Amino acid sequence: MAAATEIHTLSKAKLRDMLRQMMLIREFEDKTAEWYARGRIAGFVHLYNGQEANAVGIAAALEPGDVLMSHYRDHGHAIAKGADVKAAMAELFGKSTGLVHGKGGSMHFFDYDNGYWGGYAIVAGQIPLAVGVSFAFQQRKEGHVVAVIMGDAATANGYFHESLNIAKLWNCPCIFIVENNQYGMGTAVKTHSAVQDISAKAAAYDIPAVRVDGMDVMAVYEAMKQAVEYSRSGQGPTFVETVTYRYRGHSMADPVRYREKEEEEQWRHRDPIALFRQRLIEEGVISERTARKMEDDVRREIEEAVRFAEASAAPPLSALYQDVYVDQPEMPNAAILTKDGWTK
Amino acid sequence: MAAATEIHTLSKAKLRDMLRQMMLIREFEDKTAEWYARGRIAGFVHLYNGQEANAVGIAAALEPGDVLMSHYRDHGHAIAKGADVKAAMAELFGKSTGLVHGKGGSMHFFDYDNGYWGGYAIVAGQIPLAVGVSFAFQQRKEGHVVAVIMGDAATANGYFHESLNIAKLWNCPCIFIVENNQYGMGTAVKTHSAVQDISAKAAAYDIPAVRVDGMDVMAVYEAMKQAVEYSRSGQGPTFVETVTYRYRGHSMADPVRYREKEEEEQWRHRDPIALFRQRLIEEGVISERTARKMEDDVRREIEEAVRFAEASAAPPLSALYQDVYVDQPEMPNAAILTKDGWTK
Amino acid sequence: MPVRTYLEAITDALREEMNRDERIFIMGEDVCAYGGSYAVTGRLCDEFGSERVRDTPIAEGGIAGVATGAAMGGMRPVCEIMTINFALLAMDAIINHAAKVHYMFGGKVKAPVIFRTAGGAGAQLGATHAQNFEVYFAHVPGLKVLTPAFPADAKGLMKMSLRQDDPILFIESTGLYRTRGEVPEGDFTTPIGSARVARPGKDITLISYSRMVLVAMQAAEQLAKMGVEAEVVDLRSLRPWDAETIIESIKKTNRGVIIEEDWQSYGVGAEIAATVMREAFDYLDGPIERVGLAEVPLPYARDLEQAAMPKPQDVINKLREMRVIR
Amino acid sequence: MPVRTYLEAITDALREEMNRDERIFIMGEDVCAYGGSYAVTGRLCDEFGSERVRDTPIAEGGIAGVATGAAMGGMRPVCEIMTINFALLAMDAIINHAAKVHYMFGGKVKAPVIFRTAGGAGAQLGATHAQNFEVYFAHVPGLKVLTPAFPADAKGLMKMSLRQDDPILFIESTGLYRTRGEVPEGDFTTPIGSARVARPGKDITLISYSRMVLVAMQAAEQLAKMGVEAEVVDLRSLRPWDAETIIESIKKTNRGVIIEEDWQSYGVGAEIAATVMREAFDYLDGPIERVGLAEVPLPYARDLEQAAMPKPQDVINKLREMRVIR
Ligand SMILES: Cc1ncc(C[n+]2csc(CCOP(=O)(O)OP(=O)(O)O)c2C)c(N)n1
Ligand SMILES: Cc1ncc(C[n+]2csc(CCOP(=O)(O)OP(=O)(O)O)c2C)c(N)n1
Ligand SMILES: [Mg+2]
Ligand SMILES: [Mg+2]
Repeated sequence: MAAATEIHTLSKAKLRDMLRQMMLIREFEDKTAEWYARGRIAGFVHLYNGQEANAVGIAAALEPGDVLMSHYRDHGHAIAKGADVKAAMAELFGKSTGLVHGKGGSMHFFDYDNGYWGGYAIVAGQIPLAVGVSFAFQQRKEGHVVAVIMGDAATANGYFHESLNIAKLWNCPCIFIVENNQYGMGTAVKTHSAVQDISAKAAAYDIPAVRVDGMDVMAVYEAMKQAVEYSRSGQGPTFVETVTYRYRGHSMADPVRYREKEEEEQWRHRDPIALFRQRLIEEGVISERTARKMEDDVRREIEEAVRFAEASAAPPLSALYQDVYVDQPEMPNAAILTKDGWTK
Repeated sequence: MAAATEIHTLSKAKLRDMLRQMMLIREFEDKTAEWYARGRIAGFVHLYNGQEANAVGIAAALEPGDVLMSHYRDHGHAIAKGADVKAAMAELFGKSTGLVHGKGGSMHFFDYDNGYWGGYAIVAGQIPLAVGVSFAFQQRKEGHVVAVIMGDAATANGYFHESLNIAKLWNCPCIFIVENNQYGMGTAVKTHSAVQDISAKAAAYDIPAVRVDGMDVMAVYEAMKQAVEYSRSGQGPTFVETVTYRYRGHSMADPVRYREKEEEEQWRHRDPIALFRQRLIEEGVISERTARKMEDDVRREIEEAVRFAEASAAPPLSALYQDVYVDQPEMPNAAILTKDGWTK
Repeated sequence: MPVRTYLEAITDALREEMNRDERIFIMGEDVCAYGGSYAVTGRLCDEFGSERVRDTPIAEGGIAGVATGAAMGGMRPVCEIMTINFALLAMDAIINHAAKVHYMFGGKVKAPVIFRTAGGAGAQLGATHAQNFEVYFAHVPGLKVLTPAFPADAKGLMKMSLRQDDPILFIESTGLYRTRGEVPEGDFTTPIGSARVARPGKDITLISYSRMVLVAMQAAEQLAKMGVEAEVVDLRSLRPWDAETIIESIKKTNRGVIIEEDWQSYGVGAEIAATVMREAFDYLDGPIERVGLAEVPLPYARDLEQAAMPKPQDVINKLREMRVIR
Repeated sequence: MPVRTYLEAITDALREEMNRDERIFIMGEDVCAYGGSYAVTGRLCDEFGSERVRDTPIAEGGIAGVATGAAMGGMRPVCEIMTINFALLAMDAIINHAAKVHYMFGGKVKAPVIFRTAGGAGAQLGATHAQNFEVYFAHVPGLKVLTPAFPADAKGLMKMSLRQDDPILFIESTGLYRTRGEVPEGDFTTPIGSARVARPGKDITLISYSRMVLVAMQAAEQLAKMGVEAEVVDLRSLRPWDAETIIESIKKTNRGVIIEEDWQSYGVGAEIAATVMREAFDYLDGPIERVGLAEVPLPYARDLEQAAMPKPQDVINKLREMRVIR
């Protein structure tokens, strides 16, 4: 595992903002859990608590125009890439002001302009899509890269194999990131993977890989920075494994019968936010007071987001039939097929 | 690549039989091409010329009760595993005396009793099946292993990745064999694989792997022997890559516009049958006369097979509706659905 | 008779058959340590252990293939595909392999593998997690496709499945797991390919399967209050399927409506309607009608999703349109 | 008008559009070095080079996903899935991803990707290589599904596909590649979702798509000799599909037969039959009938395969059974 890095490569403002983002994500998740319990948020909801250093470290290494794609555990990813927490919360509430107008919910955040190109709920399904987007960027000579996040368990899927091979063959500017949080649902890495070091899988595609501490935002950032530079320079795809942990169950429905409380406690001792907060204070980047103020601000920001989400209107029923097609087919038989169909 | 081995670990009879099998396969393929040209054999036909050392080396290392499975380029595999050439040829002619009663054709040979459990025409589709069969053998504690053959190009498929991972996790007695004949259809290894050494892919599953000369039947045999022993002993799956070449086009329809004649010539200089024939003569296992007699015998045997195939009856039309189900459903609506359907 | 949930009925069937036949084992994603994503197999994991209730990697294609191979090798795998949405990744293994080997190899081998999976919408899971693809499998010769609506049938059909030799798609519904119903005691099986009149009636035939049978039953209750006696036919199996029971009903009622949770176009109801209209043409006072899902990828927002889904009221509305009621 | 083969018509359409729009590229297995397994793209490889006509590994799921992503990223991929049999490996990429992203992401992104593939039986390729799965895609909102039967439509529909923004399944037929037909000169497109009367008639409507249109035409010729004027309707698109043109025809002929190369149960014809019987109920003298493939995995042996396949004679036999002819 690569060692933690110097913080002074980054400006104080950026460091502060990274901490703030981690706090914001944590607060967003906690409030999401609360409103889920109150029945105002529904569907499958996968929280990011414990993994915040990943999203923030990854997004910090990307430039405007670069794209991030990931899976259903996507709140943190979208927020780190710049998505508005108001629109994000409104999406969870299923409102028309949501990131995708209430069509997607928790698992399907999307923010075109900020370069968060989707949470995908089919495990590993985002991987070939990301290779495709990065291939488009390469062909269009835009100089942008695509970073794609997956879970440890996703690496056992055929899409992983097929996509990494193609990305290397076609020299795509794509950074594959595995947030190894030790489990896929209740299945431990040792039960789903024949190799315990996930980054070792990259060798089968001759893709340079690194494994870093996913509880240390600077370690993630540094690894990503190098990977992004390499991929942007036209040398092809790269691979970053982050070793991390999710504090909560897989989703809100998870009884968590597959792991011990002690294990959870151990990981919580290396809480990524507490660690980074302390480090920034110790190294004089911020004061304890600033840190507290940031915590307060973040709380207010998320409260505001919830108020916004609550106050927003649900999508009109007419939205049901919108955006099925870009070019709505002229249906000679529209009147027939679609008493309750396409053209309504 | 592992070095060629001593022949004297094997009895003269076995060595002679291995040469005979290679000759038999070559002759079978040549006659198949002939009868295909005459329009008596149809469908997709993939010939094995040039690769005979593989099937024979592989099958020689298996015991009765062990199972071999492979793909559509299956004539050599089935014959080496003991399938009757008469039934094999009859299958190509689409006759009821064929290996599978004319239902399968060239791509779908199958011989339950001899342990050749199928040619499969979906690239890589046989891999998970083979893992499953080997898992069944493990569970039933039968002590048998499964060897599964695939092409180089099949290793880029998701099935490959998913299957090898599962085989290792479940410690299956399965030997994965890649006949690397340099191309998948017209796609060269460098175009379909990010790594040029296919055996390197096995490391991603922590499966012991070896790469051997697929034009040397003894090299294939020795590698297989070790792999089979390892897998049979309960230590889990193994991986063997054989470096080989197909002399003819991918299938009878292939215009072969993707490779140079010189390349073909070079490989033909290392013809597996000629090499082994010469070696057996040089090492005194057989005489030149015996070799010629074997060639004659083989020719006669295949001629006989063709006669048998020609003389055999086509399957009766009633066979069309046979074996769709083992337990033919009682169809209350049989009379309705199936004017031309199931119960005919 | 004892009352069991749909979920318990399936667990019971698996347990009883696993005790009867040691070749039966369960494999799938999170079937054991996690307890089963819909908790069908968790108790079996505790009882039979993680060797016989095996967690797999997330590799639907691979595991469906491995299960098929294990069946060819003499085992009786029950392979759970967590939901039918993910079965799209196993289509090749199921359709090009499991459904084919017996025929393609001239009857020389068989593949008695059960693919358990669940469909269903209505829990705000969005476009990729609330689909119903049973029609894809019902289309394929070589497969049998079962879609029980009630606990008793879920148990009887599962037990039947484990005592025959063909590959089976056993399609449950996430919306049914908590429903309750009487389940006969002792050993029993339900025949494959026979529909059941879930409620007798004489004025109109409501045809459905899986969870939509409950919607049909609710509609029938409301209709009864309006003086219309609807007969509800539960298909139970989609391949083979039982046209005769429906046709008998139509001969009596002269009108029929199919209720399905899937998109109507090219869905299950199309086959039922086409066949029944053909066979009962002279008995019909009007065409067989269909009530299905809005033809959109399902949205997350509750009101939108609810608007998209077939409800008892949609059946009532359809009957109004048909002038069966005013 | 110049005469072109179906194959050439598609090559021409691709060439013309690639010249018009540099975002268009071709990707697929053996499209370039090998020349295309059915030789559609080989010439384009020579003309445009291996960067714009890209060979891929054998990874249908991955390449369908990569193509979808490339479309989201601003390219216009034409992704060849060698035959529709292998599309079973790409179902998730196509149905859970390509068909969904536009709607699921609230219209914020689009995926204008064309999946070219070919179905068809009759060449003794056996159970896994001679299937027709277009009905699977026709079932899915968000996809458009095209199935041209004639060179002109193949060209016009391909060009149309490359000028619109939705994911498309462009389904060719291996049995049609060598057929010839007149193709208009110059730039033209064929509208998506409109059927075409391929042969006018008044006595019976034969409804079909893709290669079976030719079978319907042959049947119609034989019928003409018996004094029966069959009208042949070529669907051309399966999603959206044009019920009106069929219904207009049925209003005239009062009887219809669907001819499809696929298994009849839960096939394309079921939807056509169900909808047309509903809409034209009062005009029909009898039910819409279907002629399809035997409900078996296709066997290799020639006589068996031929017996399984729908032929003009089967249409004639069906009309006899219907008493349209004696
Ligand atoms: C193809 C597919 N199979 C199964 C699921 C159900 N599922 C959702 S998340 C998940 C576990 C994924 O674990 P991992 O990749 O490690 O990501 P994590 O959730 O731990 O972040 C599973 C099995 C799915 N969504 N898609
Ligand atoms: C899933 C799938 N995709 C494509 C094909 C068409 N196809 C048949 S063989 C082949 C090449 C396979 O090459 P390789 O694995 O190297 O085996 P070889 O034929 O060289 O022995 C292809 C693309 C197929 N049969 N199945
Ligand atoms: Mg994980
Ligand atoms: Mg090869």
